[in-house]
Amino acid sequence: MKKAVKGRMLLALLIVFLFGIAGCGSQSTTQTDNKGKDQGKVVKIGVIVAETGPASTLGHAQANTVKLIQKELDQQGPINGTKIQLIMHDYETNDTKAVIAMDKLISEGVVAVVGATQTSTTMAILPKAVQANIPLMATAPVSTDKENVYMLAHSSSTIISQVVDYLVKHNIKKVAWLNARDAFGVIGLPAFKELAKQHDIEIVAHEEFDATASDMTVQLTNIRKKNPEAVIVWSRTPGAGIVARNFKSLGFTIPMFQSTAAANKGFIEQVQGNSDNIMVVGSKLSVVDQLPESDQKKRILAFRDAYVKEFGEEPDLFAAHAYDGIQLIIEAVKAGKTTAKDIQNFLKNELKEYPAISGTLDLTNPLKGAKADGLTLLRIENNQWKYNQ
Amino acid sequence: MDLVMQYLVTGLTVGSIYALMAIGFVTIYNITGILNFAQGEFAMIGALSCVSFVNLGLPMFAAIPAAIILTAIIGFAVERTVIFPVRNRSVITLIVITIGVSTFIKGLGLIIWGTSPRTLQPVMKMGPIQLLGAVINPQSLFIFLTVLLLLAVLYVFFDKTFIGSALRASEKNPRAASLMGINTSSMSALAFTLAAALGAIAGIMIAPLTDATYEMGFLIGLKGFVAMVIGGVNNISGAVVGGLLLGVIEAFSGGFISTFYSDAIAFGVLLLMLFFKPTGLFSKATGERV
Amino acid sequence: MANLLEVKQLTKKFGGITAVDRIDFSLEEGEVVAVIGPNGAGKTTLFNMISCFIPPTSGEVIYKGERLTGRKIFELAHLGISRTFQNLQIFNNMTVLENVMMGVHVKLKTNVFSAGFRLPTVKKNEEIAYQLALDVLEMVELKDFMYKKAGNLSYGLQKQLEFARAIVYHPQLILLDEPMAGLNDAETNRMAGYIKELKKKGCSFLFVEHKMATVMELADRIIVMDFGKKIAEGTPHEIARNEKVISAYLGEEAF
Amino acid sequence: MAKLDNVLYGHLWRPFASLMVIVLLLPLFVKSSYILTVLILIGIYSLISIGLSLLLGYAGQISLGHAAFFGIGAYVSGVLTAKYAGSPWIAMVIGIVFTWLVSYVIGMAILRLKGHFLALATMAINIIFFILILGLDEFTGGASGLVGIPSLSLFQLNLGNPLYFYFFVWFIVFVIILFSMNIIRSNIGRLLRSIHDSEIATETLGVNVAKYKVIIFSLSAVYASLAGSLYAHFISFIAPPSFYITFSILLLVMVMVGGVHSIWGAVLGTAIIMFLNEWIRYIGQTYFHISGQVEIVVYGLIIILVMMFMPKGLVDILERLWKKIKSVQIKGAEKRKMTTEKGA
Repeated sequence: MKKAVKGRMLLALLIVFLFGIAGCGSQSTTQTDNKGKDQGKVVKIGVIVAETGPASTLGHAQANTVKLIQKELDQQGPINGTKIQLIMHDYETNDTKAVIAMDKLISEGVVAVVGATQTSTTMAILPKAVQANIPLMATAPVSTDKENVYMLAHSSSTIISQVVDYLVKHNIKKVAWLNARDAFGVIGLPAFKELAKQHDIEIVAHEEFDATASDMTVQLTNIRKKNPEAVIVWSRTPGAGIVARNFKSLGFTIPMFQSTAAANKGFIEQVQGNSDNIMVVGSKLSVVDQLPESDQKKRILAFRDAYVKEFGEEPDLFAAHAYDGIQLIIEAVKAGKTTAKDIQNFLKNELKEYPAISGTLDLTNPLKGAKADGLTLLRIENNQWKYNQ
Repeated sequence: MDLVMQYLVTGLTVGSIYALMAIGFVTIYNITGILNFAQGEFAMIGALSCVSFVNLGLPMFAAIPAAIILTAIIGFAVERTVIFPVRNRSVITLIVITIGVSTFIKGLGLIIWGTSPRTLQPVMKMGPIQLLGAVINPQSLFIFLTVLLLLAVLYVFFDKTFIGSALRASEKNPRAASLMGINTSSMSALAFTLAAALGAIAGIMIAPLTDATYEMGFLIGLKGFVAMVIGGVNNISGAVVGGLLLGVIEAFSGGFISTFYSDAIAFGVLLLMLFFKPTGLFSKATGERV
Repeated sequence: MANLLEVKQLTKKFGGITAVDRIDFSLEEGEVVAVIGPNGAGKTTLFNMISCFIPPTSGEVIYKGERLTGRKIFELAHLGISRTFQNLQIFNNMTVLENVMMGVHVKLKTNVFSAGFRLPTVKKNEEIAYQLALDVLEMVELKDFMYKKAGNLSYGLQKQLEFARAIVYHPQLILLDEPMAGLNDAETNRMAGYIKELKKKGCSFLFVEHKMATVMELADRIIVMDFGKKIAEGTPHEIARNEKVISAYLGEEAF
Repeated sequence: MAKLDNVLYGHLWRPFASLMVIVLLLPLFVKSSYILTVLILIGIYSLISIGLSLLLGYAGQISLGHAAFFGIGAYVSGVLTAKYAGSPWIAMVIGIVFTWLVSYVIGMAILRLKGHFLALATMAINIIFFILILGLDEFTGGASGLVGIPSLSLFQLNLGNPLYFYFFVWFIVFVIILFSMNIIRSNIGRLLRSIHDSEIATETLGVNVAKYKVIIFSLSAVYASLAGSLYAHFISFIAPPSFYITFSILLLVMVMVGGVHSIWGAVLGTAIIMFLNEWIRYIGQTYFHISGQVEIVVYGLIIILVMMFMPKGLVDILERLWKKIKSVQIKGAEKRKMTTEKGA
């Protein structure tokens, strides 16, 4: 390096640095100021979802739900004097960005956080929520013992129990397991192994595929060698759809069960017109019109119609988790609770139970997750979800 | 026996996808000496624009050419604005610029087409074909034919037509080529347009199998890269064979070792190739004169 | 005077063609030997084999009694052999001073960790390198270009810089690949002057060159090659009269 | 002879001190923990970009796989402390030694390659590493990641508190900057730049080029491993996606945008890209109500513009800018001097 004048460079660095900090600093300081002023007026709820990136197939509907609720809240106006503001961050399926977003939300003084689309991300942001002792409304299954975590999603075993009931009823003993190699794909098998042992179902084959792979015929051929009586697939779309298509083109006739991550429009489009023996564990939300009359049906219908009117597409189970998470906080605010502490003991001791769209929530022990009454096995007939009695 | 056949068929199917991508890579590298990191994104634009055209009501045989032309125009625009002005910069700068281009196009794809995957109906609506116990998806047959067709067309184009040999000349020795009256700058523009069109064809062929999302470009682009290195950096037939070989290696390693590590094995093969024969299986070694 | 360099039956075959065919010659300490011959005679191939850039098909090179062929290129400098290149290999983005200081590497003992922890040896080495570089730059009259980027110099000055870098750590044997190529008369004389100066200090040279006037002036002995074979060897005086040399190469030149 | 040092390489202490001043003053400006997190991440990522600046800017060897070495450091620290309750400091050292060995072996193999092929080989290494951490899930927790990595504590100072960790990370950044600057300001630095300009000439001057390329490659890998360990203890949770090629590409962009020819460029580039990230998302959310989507487009555009019009990176622009200001001041001073003389 020629006799470059390095000294000047660093002072230049100084300017850029301060410029950057001032820019961001001012942005957040303005926010913290108004937090202090009208604390009573505004209650902030943080939401962390994956609107972009691979997990957006689930997170996108969640982001829409948040926009829908914010619109409804603005129309309703303040609830007994308190305005509710939803602050949403898209972590782009990148756990580090989720952690940064969590810090941002905490520094903006949110009273609760609803999120995250994936299990691994929820685990990442969990310690931050515990540190700031604000309630975390987990919209993905997590294994933790922290008491400020409220599991809105179904635990893996609740979801799989739907499939196991079908297997027991139809006396299917030999099952093959196939899952994607990502945060969602890996959580299914351990839960299924336990249930399989209880009902002496034998797992004859286990194959995995890369979440972004474009062809799974090799895995399916390996499975065919073990000639199973049914196949269970644990993966998000588009992987889930590609496996289903390969499954049909290889001429399998045995039933295939897909996880809740496949219970969305994208999957139906992928298996168009070729989905007779494919069943998906989904929410009653997808088949609400075919449900027998009940007040659960009325509640689900209200959310579904509002969502379709706003976005022109069907909400799915993951949208329901986000919806339930936010509604719980709104219930607390309706009861006049505006701080993180009050909200938590309102949920635990006063509300106790809440008929959420994902399924009834027992808030006295919030880590069990939603009950199975919100789930059902869905079939696909002429490109529509079919309620399976 | 039918197991081996099935792995072979799957390998060739996936391999022909990689071959399609590798052809695009080789075309640009052959003419401009640049390994274009944005080649995967051309495939994405081709696939998604084709889906949009179909949704607009265009029949398949009109939507596909329209998508190819659109991507070719984008390839041309990219070359003119970004690649040409910096063509004699260092390799590292060029790599970073093509990464910038690929990120930019991916962002555009995200804003225009959103995040949900879109399916493209296969051109031929036929049931799966049984052959020696292995099941072949008609779409992969179609891809296979496209690869062979492209191979022939490009062979004729590069070896037999004037423009083709002019393109090759301008890469081997730009100064000598320009002395012969070949306008090397328009050659590089032609190379990019051609490669963009090839990328679009690859995208459109692949979409019915793997669905199209704004992110599809990255992985198949990378595999196209690997196929090109295995096959041979400076000839198209080498790249196609490289692609097919990579597909078969992946399928058999998936079948017999473990589907888990088949990707790792594919990239392991790449590393072995880079050590022992960096210029690829089918190209002559070029010494470096001191 | 002991034999500094002995070349024994050195041969190089590229596929069918024999570029260099069983060449023998030796070079004493303090001697300047030139290798001449028409284009394509195999001079550069011979030169590259001696400097271990390309492995010979057969034969060997002995330097101070030790076998040279088969060694790695960077080992030669540690044995006191340096070389320049036909098509100029200087460090364009570094200053003239830094280019020449790089030539002192063999004498320095810094490694990555001693440099990182700034041990005293680093400072000492920097001073040695700086001093040696200054002396050589003075000798080669490049002192006032010291802080200029090497890439910006004229071709003649760049050739001088490459020469300076090759001699800065006082090697015993200097291999020059067409040192005078592309230089005008003034620059050629200046370069010849430097070679003579170093010859007085005991350096020996082996160089390939086309300019006959310089060869005749500088060389103690000349080796003439044609189609890979050695067709003659001797003092400039003898070579000028040798029939084979004249017909093969010098026939039409009246000098 | 200190003067020779400055003469040859420009001042070391003045830029060093001014960066120190910035880093010490910043926490006073910054109130929200979010900005502090971004600053800590800038510090951690700077360690890697400094290593890349040595490897890429000085020795001219490209690498698109440094996220793998960052990952090795993170996972060695994570696994040893979360699963086997080892002491974080020993885990950090084990991570560094292990990364040195792995990068040395890999370096010996792939550094014969040049340009595009070297880039491709390093990408392949990154992918193979990514698949391995996914595969060995009984150790690394696989796709669901590794939880419960304890925060560091130095003597009795709890580094879990972001402010202490901030100073700790930047202290390490300064040590690494000093170590790297010392390397550059010695004959090793010259040697690296000579390899960049002409490997053959460097070889004939007695330098075992292959060995030095591998040493610098391993050194930059060790920096990345150190950064990985710090990252693991800071975020207390690690999952494979943050160590994929996309991060290696981000690192390369940071070094190139900042200015590949200087260590200060690496630090500057890291800071700018990280702030850019947060800024674009903030503007995207508040003004256009699209979250995340706009970020990638602007990102790609900026990389292209910087590479086309500022090949030497932003640090060069700032330097030239400052020289102009300096020369204006000198002219001004001279004018004033002359008028006073005339006046007197």
